[in-house]
Amino acid sequence: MLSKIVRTVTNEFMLFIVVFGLYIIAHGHLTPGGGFQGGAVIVSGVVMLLVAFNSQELKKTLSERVLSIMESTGALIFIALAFAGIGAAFFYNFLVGTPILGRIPATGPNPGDIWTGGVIPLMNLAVGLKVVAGLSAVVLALALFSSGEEMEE
Amino acid sequence: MIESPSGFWGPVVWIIAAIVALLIAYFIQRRGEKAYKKGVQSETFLMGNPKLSEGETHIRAHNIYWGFFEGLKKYYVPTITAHTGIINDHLIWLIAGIAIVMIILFVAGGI
Amino acid sequence: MEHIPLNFPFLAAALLVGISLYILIFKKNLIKLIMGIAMLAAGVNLFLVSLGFRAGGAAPIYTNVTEGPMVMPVPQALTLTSIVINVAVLALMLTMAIHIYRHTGSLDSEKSRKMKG
Amino acid sequence: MAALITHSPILIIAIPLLAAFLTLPIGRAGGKARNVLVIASLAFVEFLVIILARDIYLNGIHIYTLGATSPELTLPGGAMVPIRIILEVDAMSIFMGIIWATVSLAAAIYSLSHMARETGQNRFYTLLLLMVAGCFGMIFTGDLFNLFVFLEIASISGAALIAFRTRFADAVEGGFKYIVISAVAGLIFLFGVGLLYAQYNSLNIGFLANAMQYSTLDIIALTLFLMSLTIKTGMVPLHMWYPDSYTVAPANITAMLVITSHACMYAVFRICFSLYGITLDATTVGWIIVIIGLLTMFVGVTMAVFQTDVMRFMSYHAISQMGYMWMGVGVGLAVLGNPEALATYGRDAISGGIFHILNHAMYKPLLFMTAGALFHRTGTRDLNKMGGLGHNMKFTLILYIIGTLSIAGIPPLNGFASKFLIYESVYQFNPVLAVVAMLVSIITLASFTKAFQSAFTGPQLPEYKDVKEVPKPMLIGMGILAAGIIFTSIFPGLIVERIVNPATDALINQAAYVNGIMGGGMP
Repeated sequence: MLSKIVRTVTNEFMLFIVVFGLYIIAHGHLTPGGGFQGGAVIVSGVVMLLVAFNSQELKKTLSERVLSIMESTGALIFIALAFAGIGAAFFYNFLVGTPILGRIPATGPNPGDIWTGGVIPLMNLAVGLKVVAGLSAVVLALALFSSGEEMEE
Repeated sequence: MIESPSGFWGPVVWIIAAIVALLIAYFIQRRGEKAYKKGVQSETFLMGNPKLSEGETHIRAHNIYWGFFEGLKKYYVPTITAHTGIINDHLIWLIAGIAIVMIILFVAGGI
Repeated sequence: MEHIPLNFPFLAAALLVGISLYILIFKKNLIKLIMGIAMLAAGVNLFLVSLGFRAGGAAPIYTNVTEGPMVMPVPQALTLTSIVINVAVLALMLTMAIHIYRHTGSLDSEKSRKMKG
Repeated sequence: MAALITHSPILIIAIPLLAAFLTLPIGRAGGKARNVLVIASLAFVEFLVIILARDIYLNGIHIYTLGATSPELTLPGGAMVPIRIILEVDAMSIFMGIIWATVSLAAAIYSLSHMARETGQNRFYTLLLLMVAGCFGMIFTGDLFNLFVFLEIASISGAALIAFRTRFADAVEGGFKYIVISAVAGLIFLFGVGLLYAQYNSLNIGFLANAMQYSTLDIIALTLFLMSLTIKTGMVPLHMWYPDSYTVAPANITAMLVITSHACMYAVFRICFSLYGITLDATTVGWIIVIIGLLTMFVGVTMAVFQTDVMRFMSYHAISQMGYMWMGVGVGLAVLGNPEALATYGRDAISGGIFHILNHAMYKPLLFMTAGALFHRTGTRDLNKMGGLGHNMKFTLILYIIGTLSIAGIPPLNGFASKFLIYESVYQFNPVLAVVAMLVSIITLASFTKAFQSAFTGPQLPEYKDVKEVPKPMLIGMGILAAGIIFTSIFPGLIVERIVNPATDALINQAAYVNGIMGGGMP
């Protein structure tokens, strides 16, 4: 447990990291980034929290149950999106051309239109959710290992 | 029935032949000494040594093929010592294997 | 050096793989072995990324596409997947190294082994 | 039904993946529901594999492009390079698919009671289903990088399953060795994929086979592929990690890991026959594989005779049996050059090797499961401590005898059928190989009688007085494999004609494989 100042600053700062991570995930199909990179940014925030608070404190909020639920929902959304395109083929991008996220991107230099890409942004969000849950579970488990306990089943 | 370059393998034919052979053996056994009773034979004669308990009479696994290993000692000692459990040795074998196969392929390719 | 020779990244990749092979062979400590594998992964990934290099090509981001050639995006996707896989493999190896240390009290690949022959 | 068949290649991979991530939420509801989910999903996958097999035997190679407007579209818009990940399932892939589906179903049923006392069972079944999906992906994919990704998925979940019982020190060490070897092998494989991508700018096996000129870079790539995949199958000089990992895993996981090493062997065959085909220097590569097979057979079985730990003993046997497959298919590859030798004995050698994969995939998991049953009841793997277990473990005794007779190649059972094919055809290629193969069979029989004598026969030891038979699911799991062995032993002709020969032809016929990709383009 670091000093009170550090703890309050990390609490405030965590918000910006999560927003920046979500930005990277959401714009995955426009600018460099995507599910894994955005998730990794958010997990760097979780590591910062882990440094500020010791692993027992963090275990109360990011308990093993919360993490496994997040991970399962992320994976199930991803596979459901993949299955939804089964009409044509497995990973078929069925949202292209439809009003949801379906606009055709303009070619040539343009600021980029987020409402394009069909299924890809949704898949990025699902992968981001799963990566945040997975990597923070890894980081938390390693921290708990070194301090002797196990993550309870 | 599998065909092969110089023969065939028919399991059904083989099983029938085996049954016929067993029947013949059974008939020969039937003509044996009738007077023999199953339970008459007494305990095995151990030259007066004390009767061993259940555990000792059972030959354990490590000394069943003792002679085989003794005979092939010159082959077994180096192979078993080569099987160190160290991961680094396993990776040395891998890298040596890649080098050897690459040399063979280049030399063969070159000729 | 105003113009870096084309196969400079391949040299760097070969160097990385060479050093990691040295580590894999000679370093007995398990954690150093894991670092060796991470370095091998970095070498292979650098090799993969530098495959898509086109001289004077722009980054393959379609929104601010400039006239002129573009760098190949496929090797970058391959490298990304390979990095993700290596994160999972490293995490698994580290947890197992901790378990081995906890069971045998030593991280030396010679002293901590239980099975041989 | 027709839609189910067209989409079956990806469904076979996606359904275990879906079930893997469903086990966690459903597992919270209750163990029973999770077990039903696992077995139901694997049974459905088995059904899908059977209908896909029927469809392939009727009308040839089955293509599936992920994400295209229609599954068969491999060259969209008349492009010359196949785009997207393409699953290509030909007779050889579905042959491995049938094996993998049956063995994973049997192993899952076996693990219901074998792992009943373990904690964290939800995660066990998640990892098991991930390994099933990974190995199916390795078997069905037609894309080299996709093969690397599925290889890694199967390796990571396999290593985690090996080290599942973290309370045993050697289990964690076995898992660590498995993951280190798999990581290094995967990265070396990736280096080879990079080499090929650098020259031909594509990852699809069909396209690469079409454009292959066997340049020096391709030779280097071939060695990297060959060595990185054969270390995963336990080739002799590189096999020393194999017994350490396969001894300590739970018995059903070892049974499945043997089949993942078969899948790695399948990948070597796919690379040698379909990717390189006639362009590679067939005699040299063939002879390398034959010598690998010879070494693997001999060293594997001589080390096996020496062991006293029952699981380690059987892992060494798995290595030595792989030698038969290497030798069979290696001879076929060596004569790939001259068609007349190929016709007389080359094709029989390959079908002998592939038939041996099928037989080995049935009796080796059965033997590992019987060893697991012994461990389940006596709590030890050391043969020196066992004795007289035949008295009260009757079914395990019968199943063990079936497995032993089959692995040693005793006439009526299926081991003999495939070894017979290998002996006959390999003898024509070079008599020494057949002589060594028979010698190894004799030593195999000798070593299994040793294990049989020390574990099952002999007086009933006092400490195993109250040992009961293994619970029902374990017997069902073993029973499925024993039934498969008996069926293959009585009708080998049917199996060879219907399943093995199409697989051999699919392997030899590289043009059909390439045409499946390049010919499949629609505007």
